[in-house]
Amino acid sequence: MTDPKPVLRLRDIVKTFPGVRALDGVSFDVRAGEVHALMGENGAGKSTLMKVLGGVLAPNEGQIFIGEDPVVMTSPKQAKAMGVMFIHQELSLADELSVAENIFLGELPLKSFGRVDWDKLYADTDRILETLNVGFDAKTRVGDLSIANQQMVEIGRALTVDPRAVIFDEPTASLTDAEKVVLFNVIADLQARGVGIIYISHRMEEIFKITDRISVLRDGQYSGTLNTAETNEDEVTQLMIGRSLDLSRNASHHQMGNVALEVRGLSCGRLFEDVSFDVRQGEVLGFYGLVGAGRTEIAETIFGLRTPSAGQILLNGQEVQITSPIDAIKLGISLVPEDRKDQGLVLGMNCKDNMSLPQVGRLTKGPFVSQGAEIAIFDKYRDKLDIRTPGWRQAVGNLSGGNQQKIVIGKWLSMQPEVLIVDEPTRGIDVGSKSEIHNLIRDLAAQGFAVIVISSEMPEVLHVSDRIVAMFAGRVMREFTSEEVTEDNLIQAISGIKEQGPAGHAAASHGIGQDKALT
Amino acid sequence: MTSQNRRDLIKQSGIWVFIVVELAFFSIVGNYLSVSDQAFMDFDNMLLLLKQSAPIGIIALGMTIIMINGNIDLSVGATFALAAIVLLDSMTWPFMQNLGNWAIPLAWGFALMTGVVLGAINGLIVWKTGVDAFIVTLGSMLGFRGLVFMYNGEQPTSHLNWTLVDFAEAQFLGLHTATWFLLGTALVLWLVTTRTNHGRNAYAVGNNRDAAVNAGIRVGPHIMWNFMLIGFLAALSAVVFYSESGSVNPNDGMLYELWAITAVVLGGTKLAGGYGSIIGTLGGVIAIQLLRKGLGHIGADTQTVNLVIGLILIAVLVMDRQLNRQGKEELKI
Amino acid sequence: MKMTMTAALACTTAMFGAAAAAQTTTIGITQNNVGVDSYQTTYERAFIAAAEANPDVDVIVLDAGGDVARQLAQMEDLIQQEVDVIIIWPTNGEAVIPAVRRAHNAGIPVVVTNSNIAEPGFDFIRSFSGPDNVTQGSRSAEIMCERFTELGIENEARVVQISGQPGYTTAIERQQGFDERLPEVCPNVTLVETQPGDWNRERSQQVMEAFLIKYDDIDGVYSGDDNMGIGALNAARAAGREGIVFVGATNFAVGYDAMAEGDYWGSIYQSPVDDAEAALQTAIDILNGEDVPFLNYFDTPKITQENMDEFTKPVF
Amino acid sequence: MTIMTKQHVVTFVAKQGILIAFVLFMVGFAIANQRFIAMDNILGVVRSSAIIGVMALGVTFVVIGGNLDLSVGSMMSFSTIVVLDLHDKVGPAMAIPIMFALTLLLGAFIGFLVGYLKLNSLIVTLGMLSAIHGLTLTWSGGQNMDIADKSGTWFSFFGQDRLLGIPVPILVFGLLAVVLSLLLSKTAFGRQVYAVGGNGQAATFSGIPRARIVFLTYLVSSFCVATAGLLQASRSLGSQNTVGQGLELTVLAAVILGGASLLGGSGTVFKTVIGVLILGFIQNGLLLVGLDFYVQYMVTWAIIILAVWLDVAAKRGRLWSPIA
Repeated sequence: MTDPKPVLRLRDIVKTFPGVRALDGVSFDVRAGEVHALMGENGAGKSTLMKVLGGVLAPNEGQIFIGEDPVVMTSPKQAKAMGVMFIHQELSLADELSVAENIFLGELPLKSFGRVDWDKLYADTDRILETLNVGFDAKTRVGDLSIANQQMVEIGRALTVDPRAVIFDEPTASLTDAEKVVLFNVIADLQARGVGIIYISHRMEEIFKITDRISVLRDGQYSGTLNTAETNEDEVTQLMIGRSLDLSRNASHHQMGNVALEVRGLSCGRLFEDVSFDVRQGEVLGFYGLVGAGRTEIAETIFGLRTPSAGQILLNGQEVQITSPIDAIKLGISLVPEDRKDQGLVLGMNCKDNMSLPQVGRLTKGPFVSQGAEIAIFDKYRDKLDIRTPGWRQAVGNLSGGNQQKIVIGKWLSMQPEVLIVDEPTRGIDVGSKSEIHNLIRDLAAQGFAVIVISSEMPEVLHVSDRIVAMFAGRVMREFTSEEVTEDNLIQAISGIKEQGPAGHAAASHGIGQDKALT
Repeated sequence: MTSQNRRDLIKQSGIWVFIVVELAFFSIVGNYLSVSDQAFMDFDNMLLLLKQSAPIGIIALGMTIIMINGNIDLSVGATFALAAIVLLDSMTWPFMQNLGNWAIPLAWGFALMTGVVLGAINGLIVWKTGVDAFIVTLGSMLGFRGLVFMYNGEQPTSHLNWTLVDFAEAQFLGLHTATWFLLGTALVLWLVTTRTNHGRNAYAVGNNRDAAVNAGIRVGPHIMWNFMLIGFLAALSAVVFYSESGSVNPNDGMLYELWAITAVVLGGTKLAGGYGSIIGTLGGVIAIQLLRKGLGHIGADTQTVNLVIGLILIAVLVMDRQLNRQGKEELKI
Repeated sequence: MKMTMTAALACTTAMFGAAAAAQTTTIGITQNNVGVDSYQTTYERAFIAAAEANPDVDVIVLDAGGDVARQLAQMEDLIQQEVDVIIIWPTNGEAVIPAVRRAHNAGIPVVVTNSNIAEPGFDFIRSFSGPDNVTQGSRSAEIMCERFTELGIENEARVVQISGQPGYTTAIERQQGFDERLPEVCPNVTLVETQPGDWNRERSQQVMEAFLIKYDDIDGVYSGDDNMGIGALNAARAAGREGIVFVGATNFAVGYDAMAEGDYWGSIYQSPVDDAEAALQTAIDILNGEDVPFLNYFDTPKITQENMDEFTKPVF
Repeated sequence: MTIMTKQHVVTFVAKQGILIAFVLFMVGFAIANQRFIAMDNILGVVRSSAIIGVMALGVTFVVIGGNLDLSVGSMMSFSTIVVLDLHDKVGPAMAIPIMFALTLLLGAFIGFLVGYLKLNSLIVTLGMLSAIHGLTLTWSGGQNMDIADKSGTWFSFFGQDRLLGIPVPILVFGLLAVVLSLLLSKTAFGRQVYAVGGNGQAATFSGIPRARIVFLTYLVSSFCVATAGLLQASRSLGSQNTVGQGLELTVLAAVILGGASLLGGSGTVFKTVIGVLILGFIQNGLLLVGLDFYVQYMVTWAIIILAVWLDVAAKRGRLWSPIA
């Protein structure tokens, strides 16, 4: 199946920014009909490389070849014209426009006088949507679609032209398993047509399921290419971070205390219904489910950001009324939110100010905020969490994702909470920082905190949790202890299957198997 | 599809409902309060309404595209005045006077060109420097006004040409010249925003600029075209209006930007960009003119007019927010 | 709000006496910019009061807010409402000519008030009623010159001028009258500089502050109205500069007070009440078929510290 | 290395651009006209900038909080008219607190609409610009307001007197600048204003009462407006209804010149003061050099765009926008 002829070659690409060598002689090639994984920690240079490839940034040195021809990419439009298509991780869609207009954005079919040829547009779009096997039509407003369907629209864009190479940047971040199947089918289909595919992802299991080769970047340098069939996760990790990682199941069994937080029959409109659970001091409770299953919304309700329509929240056995985050904070609840950049941090503020933000009102001496007290807090958690920053004056926007996440965690730990809720603790964070944060969560539990971890990554939930709540469509499907849980029964639970019913999972694995066969 | 239509329908019909309410209110109250024997909803009066909406209306229609684009233009009032000065002054130039009535289209051309050039200056600065359009046009609002004052040393610029006045006052098929220009502009811009590549790109750029860049739309020139368009329309508005009045004070057009923005917002266009419609703006323009006319009709005085217009603007915002609430489940941010 | 009430009252009385209503005539007025200064506000009140006093007259009072476009729209509305006479206080003496012509063509006589329209429009109006702004400017120049002569500095005095809002006929005409007359009566007095004060006391105070820094020797200040003159006076007071002759036009109450205190020398006495009543009377005369003079100036005498006893304090 | 140095130059010029421009202007005008740097003139400029300056201090809070306030000019007219009217009716000692209370009430109303109802501040304050003007005209009946006995009132203290040889308006401006600077940079409230403007959602997630903070920024702004109205009324002891008309944009220009971003989250009181002084000195300098007032418009145009451009350029590290 694999055609050895490269469709895309990068030779010794160098890109410097003032004071930084972001890419330092990167070379690799993508063959026609292969899925080529590009891996590396955040900051390793993947996005810079993709920007160079997409014509957004001009390289200082090096050469790009499409087929046999050397090219100079000057704009995204040119990259598109050369048949290099991008599927961006951060959805780049215009909500108010229709699916068709989004798919053909920038190249709507035209009649005379710049008029849009709607008939052709809708016909072309319908053809693409058919391939994607989705349940919405060309005229739907994109803003009305679910995140996963929006991702499918994004993918649809790559199919508008006859591409020579398609770059997928974290395409599965918000997809359900069933949708992943469709995506992998699309990829297989592209492969079959001889398209070269670059697949960027942090998710090892996907990489090993669908890719042919894996190239790894580290600190802007090319650190090697491996054949997927001949390697394993450990080897890839070593290439990425220069050491191996412990991703084994959590085994610590320390003493657990009293029930810290209990939720009884909590509902919030149609977002989630009749949710009950509890978490003890010293325990990590994992929440696992698909995006949209209501996990984040539960956390937001407990934190006073949403008004529950029914149910009770009890802290240390006492029923409490929480109508705002201010109430929640007073009661000793902390929430590390899902979206670091939009909800967790004020990017323009410095590290110290971000960290002391929730308690800035308490840290006053007379009328003024005591800078000494703030710095003391910052120093304490910088050491405790091993935050790498030049100093507290640094704006958090300049830190890496992992360090930013630690600032958010530090911010909430410094509140000395009784219950800490962490939503997607490692989203968009590289492998090295990931395991540090996992260890941190375990340590917190060991110190007696009651911790709730919400995650979409199964290995993560399995790794850190003492108990796991599986959610599906706004309801708690099942609660597992770490002894009971297996990947299989967890997947069944979050797919809406009450007890042993193999259908859902079987379908999913069958789909993935199919891709593999096509490859 | 259906949900979009329903949402659009509610959003866009709001302004027309408001217009109907205004008409009913002023007709009924006018019966008691107005000194005039004429009914408010008299047909000729409604024709006048359209005509009187034209000066701000033509600008507001252009502002709609600018705002759909996610920008704003505060300099339109000054552009309006400068184009008017060029229109009237150019007809006094020696070579123009020899051309007889042919000077008229030429003078129009000069005025429209002035608008396009001023718009291009704004657009170029927004594009090349990356400074927010609000600030760029806040600056040029002052700068262009400075040019206006400089042009004729703070004096009014006048040139009364009766041929021009007769043309401007003419009624074709019952509609005034200005009305034709207003409706023509609305029709063209409606076609542009709903049917053309440029118009659809305008929504895309305002909705998600990064997406537009990634899709290969040349956002910079696109924005500049739109600024040239609004410059052109501000000048067109001046051409239509000053053909009839024949004299421009250096202060003319002040606050027009605010009225235009008000009309656009009343018409349902989002300030953040990406959503809006030409038809809605047309409704917004008519609603404002109706309000002014109606308050005059029932004999309200200056302070009441100011108070009412200000409060209605805020009331519309409050209503819009209530209509768009997602209910109790909403995240409280 | 008060206006609405008045209008309402006027209407109800009209409705009660249906027979009377048949005979009443309707006069429409579109004013320049009520609320921008007291003169215009007082004018409006006096106009309404005078109209109310006359049972045969209904008035529609509109305000253009200084915007030409709005004034033209109001002219159209008045024509459309078929009023019997239109009185206009032009926002721009030329821009309103076509609208005035339209009223003329519709058979509605037009009276221009306060500030005249330009000459090409004279064919379409029946009368102008108001002050003679050029003469006012000339008279201010004369007051200034006479005072300099009294002080014996008529051969060396230096004068600065603060004019009204750029572009407004009244401002232009007053400046023109002053500029032309001053060299005729006092050829050796220098007019050092003219800057606009926008009819705004605060703006005028800032302009004067800059003048005071710039020129060590200022003997006289002419300002387009007393409101601005008082701004200039405040600036001079704050800077501790004394002995400056302040002359204004349109005597305001503040100007009158300052004259009484001896800080302000003179001005032109112009009553908005006279102005309004003259305009209304002209309109009524036209309706009654009487002959009205084309230029119906009402007198605006000089007022100085010396003769101020002859005048009552302005109400605005 | 060439990139590095060029980068450094851009960054340096951009960061200090306002001060550099300020110094250049001062030097240029001083050469053109010696009087420009006379102590009297400098005090005069600062004094006449004080009213705009005081308003700009308040608007700085609003802008850092991520909103706009276009109603300050109209509101200042209101304060001025109200305090002058009440002066003769209830005496200055009562007039001042009543005027402050009424102005704060207007500020609270705007703060309620923008903060608690989360309405767009541009449109709300645009509407209030018109509405407050109507209110002022209703209050005054459209008449100018003048204090009857101008020489017999201590009310003129704020606008006309001197303390220790310095005009009182300058002292008020200075004192308010210091107090508000401390409020913004040193207190928890100030920090919360930056957080709300920098990232409102993150502020909410951090337990900051966003609505209340926005509400309070408008209270600060209206307090400053009331102070400006007091200075204005006291300075001229009489006023017309339109005294503050158009000042909202001058004030906003000063705040932007000072480097506050319209997106919120950045800016300082000190920089706003510099912005105010630049505008004041440009106006004065051009007048002294004998240029017409409209030249000032064009210079302000150029300087606003240059200042913001440099600021934006420094943040992105390159002079020209990368947009194709």
